[in-house]
Amino acid sequence: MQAYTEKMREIARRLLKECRVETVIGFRKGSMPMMNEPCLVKSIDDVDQLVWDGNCGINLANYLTNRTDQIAVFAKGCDSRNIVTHIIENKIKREQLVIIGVPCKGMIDKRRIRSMAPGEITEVVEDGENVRVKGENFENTYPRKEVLQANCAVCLHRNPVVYDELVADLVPEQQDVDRYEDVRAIEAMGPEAKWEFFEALLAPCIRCYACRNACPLCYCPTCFVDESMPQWVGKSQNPVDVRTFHFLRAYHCAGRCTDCGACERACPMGINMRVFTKKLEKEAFEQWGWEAGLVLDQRPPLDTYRPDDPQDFIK
Amino acid sequence: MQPNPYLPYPVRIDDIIVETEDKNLKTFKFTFIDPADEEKFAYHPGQFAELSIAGKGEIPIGIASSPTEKGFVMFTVNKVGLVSTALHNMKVGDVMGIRGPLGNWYPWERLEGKNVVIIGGGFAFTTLRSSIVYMLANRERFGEIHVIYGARTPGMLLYREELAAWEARDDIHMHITVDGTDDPNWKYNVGFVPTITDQKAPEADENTYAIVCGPPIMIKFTQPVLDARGYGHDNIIMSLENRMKCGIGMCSHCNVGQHFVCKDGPVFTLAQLNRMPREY
Amino acid sequence: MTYILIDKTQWAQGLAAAEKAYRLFGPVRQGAMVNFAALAPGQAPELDGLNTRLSARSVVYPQSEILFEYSVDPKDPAANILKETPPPAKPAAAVGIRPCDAYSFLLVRRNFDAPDVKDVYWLRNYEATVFVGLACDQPGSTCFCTSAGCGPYSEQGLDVLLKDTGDAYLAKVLTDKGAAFMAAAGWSKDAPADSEAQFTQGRQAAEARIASTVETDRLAEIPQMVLYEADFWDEVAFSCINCGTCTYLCPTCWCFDIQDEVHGQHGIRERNWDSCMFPLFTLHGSGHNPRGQKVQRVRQRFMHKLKYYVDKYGNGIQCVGCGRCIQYCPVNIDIRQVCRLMNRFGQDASCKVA
Amino acid sequence: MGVEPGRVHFSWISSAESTKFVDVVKKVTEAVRAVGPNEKYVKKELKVA
Repeated sequence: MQAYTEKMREIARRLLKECRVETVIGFRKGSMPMMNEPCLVKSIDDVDQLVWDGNCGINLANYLTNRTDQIAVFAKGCDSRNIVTHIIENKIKREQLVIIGVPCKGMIDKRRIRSMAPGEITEVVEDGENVRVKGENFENTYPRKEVLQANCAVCLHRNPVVYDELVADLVPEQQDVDRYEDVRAIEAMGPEAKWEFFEALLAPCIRCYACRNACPLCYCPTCFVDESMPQWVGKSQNPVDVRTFHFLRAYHCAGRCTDCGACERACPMGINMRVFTKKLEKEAFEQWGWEAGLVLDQRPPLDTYRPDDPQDFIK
Repeated sequence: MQPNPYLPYPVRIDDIIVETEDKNLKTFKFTFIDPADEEKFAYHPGQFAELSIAGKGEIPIGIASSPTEKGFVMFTVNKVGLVSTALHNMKVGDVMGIRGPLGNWYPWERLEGKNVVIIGGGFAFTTLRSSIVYMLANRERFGEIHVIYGARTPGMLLYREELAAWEARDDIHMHITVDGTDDPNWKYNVGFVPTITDQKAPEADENTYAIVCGPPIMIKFTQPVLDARGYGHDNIIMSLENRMKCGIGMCSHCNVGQHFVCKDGPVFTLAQLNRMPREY
Repeated sequence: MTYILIDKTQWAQGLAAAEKAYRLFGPVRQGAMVNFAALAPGQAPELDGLNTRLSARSVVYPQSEILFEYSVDPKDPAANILKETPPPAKPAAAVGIRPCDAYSFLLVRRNFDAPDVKDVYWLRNYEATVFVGLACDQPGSTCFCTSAGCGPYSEQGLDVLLKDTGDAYLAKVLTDKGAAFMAAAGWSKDAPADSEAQFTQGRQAAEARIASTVETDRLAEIPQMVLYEADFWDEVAFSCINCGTCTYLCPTCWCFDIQDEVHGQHGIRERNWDSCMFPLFTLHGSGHNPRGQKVQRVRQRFMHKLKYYVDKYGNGIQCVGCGRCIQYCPVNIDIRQVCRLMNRFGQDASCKVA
Repeated sequence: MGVEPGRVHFSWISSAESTKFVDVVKKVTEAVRAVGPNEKYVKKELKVA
């Protein structure tokens, strides 16, 4: 990872020096283990803040929305797909961007590592294919691939799909991945079981909207949950309102979601709300053969009409 | 047992007056269902109240009536959101609630014996009406009174009959203005409030206070005029608006720095505002 | 000061007895988390481990709380007239609350229990709650309570302070309210003579473990507008996604919204926690928004906690040092660093966030 | 979502197809009636606990 970091600083320094960009959006070291903070670098003096490791799971496309400056942005596979989506949806212009591709080996699941640790974690070191987790009275080593974020474990696009520079050679894409095992398990449930499953899944939600706000797709100036005339959703902790928020938000991401995992990663309550967006992602793939954010010249299936669109559901 | 500060007094709508030609401003007169509540609702010009409609919510609205007017309280409401729209759809005789009076008021003790210049624009004239009625009812306690009041068109002026009545008096100097009009019978001023202020406001001295209440754009351009005319910032009194919920300094929606507009305001002197963030 | 020894063998039995007179709250395991929540009948609070994810705030101030009920049935003579909801029938006991969370209620009380106006709902819940704290022998790496006005053995806001001694809890009974709870639980065994010394030693050991601090000494003296206009806010705010995690996990945040809901002919007026991080929080009916930009909202949160509150009450910061906002912020905005930036502003111009 | 099949129907009816419209409405009404009232999506906690 140190090689990535050094290459990033080198590229950022060069782009700033040559005035090709005004700002560089990347990550700097966080104040806690397994946390890095998205940061904006405008000066060559600050380039050495930039870091890269397995804790850069926040989707940086989220920080591009409606910016007007010339920007260099670091992009993992999923970030790059959301950048493509942003460009298609006119949230940023391709000409404004220098996309610095970051071939990705998956992000570390901080929640999972925390849950396995016998005490508070004081240090986490990525050491090639292993992750060493240290605490006051313990030290554990896990194979990296076993502590990846759930979305990274089933990722098919680790390499950026669009880039102007690369910080490293492309990595091999994962083969023989079963992306939808969890979705199929839910699909197999009857209506009652589904209802109970979602009720339990969403019970911890505190409606902080971290999932929505971490999501690059959720850039609406006024989200439907915040509308007052008409008010679509109640504001309380009532499970019906909580459920309505999560389901509708997921639908708004249909055909656009890249399964970057930012929502789950951001959730302070550990809710796996990706099951909703993944179901819709699966539908988009099965109905239209569509994967969001791969190409710049095609609009997502739900905002285009084709005579051969599937319509078996219409009786 | 503490009184519940969130509990509105039940009131009945006694009268509804459509004020403006666009019909977006209506004045509501309320009477208290329990007459004893009227005494509890003792207020000063400049204060506001939360109008409460069961099933819709509450909105903070300046009190347009004057404490010298007995038997009713009056509010003029612009139709903007959920609650104000519901209110506009209500009828005479309907029951709703009023919670208040809330906030501070124009500094009437300090204004005693002083000249007062009221500067208002648009539908923010409500607590200014309250103030004018109050001052006229206690006319001997104040010096010269000037009123500069502007709206977009003659049809957008509030309280037109009262304005005409005040025009006819010789103990109050009225300077009514509109942004523009094609009405050949319009006999008052034409021009924006800041311009008219520059022309008509009396010379500043330490015994002259300006009370300014209007849309942000009016305030923005009126303030330099008052500055140029020498009004001290302690002598410029303003009334703020912010999004509010509780009205009693609990929910923290309306804070400007460490102050709550609902409880420490809405009335502040410009001198105070100069030391506060411009978050209103 | 009374000390009482509670053998752990007597713990469940005592709680069962207390349950008859109190609604019990405590740390409850919910999936991978432990949250402060209502205990089910017979459920034991989880007293091992670090502090709870959700604080004890909701014991006194639930996230959604119904203030009034009413009928909107035109045939009902009392239609559209609001009726105050009755208070809970039984008092509450917050069992195993951490000293920092207990202290938070004292900070919040300054808002809800103002000299001239009282929030009857908050106060009636607060006054009906007995706070049975558990001293914190294993503070975490992001705990900075000792520089935020309390500490791992702080007694502020508590009625009883428990100390885990292995086989037993040693209880320091601080108030009559606490004594009544102990009596209801049937715990009355005399504590060893060195109880006070045990608390003192425990406190010293726990305080020594706290490695994290906030600097607050200059906050009061720097003028409000100087901090408001400081040059670091853009940098602090850049990564913020404006979610409500920090405000909802914070034990000292108190902002709320009021909403009406009607189903059929029955309506309620309720209040829900709100967050100054949300743009809607300050949006005017006209569309104007005094804090329409992210940086303004981030500044508001920190200025409120670390400056406005300090100036308004002259009693320290609106933060107890529990570290939840640091632990769970999705983008790692760290209040300790922001506090340092504020505290050193004008003094150390080169101070950077990272 | 946990909503029973039979509660949601999609149909395409031209403004000229009045008989189809009547037909579909009848069928949908029957189908929904057979599933029974949708209690799940009704808020249950509007009352004070």
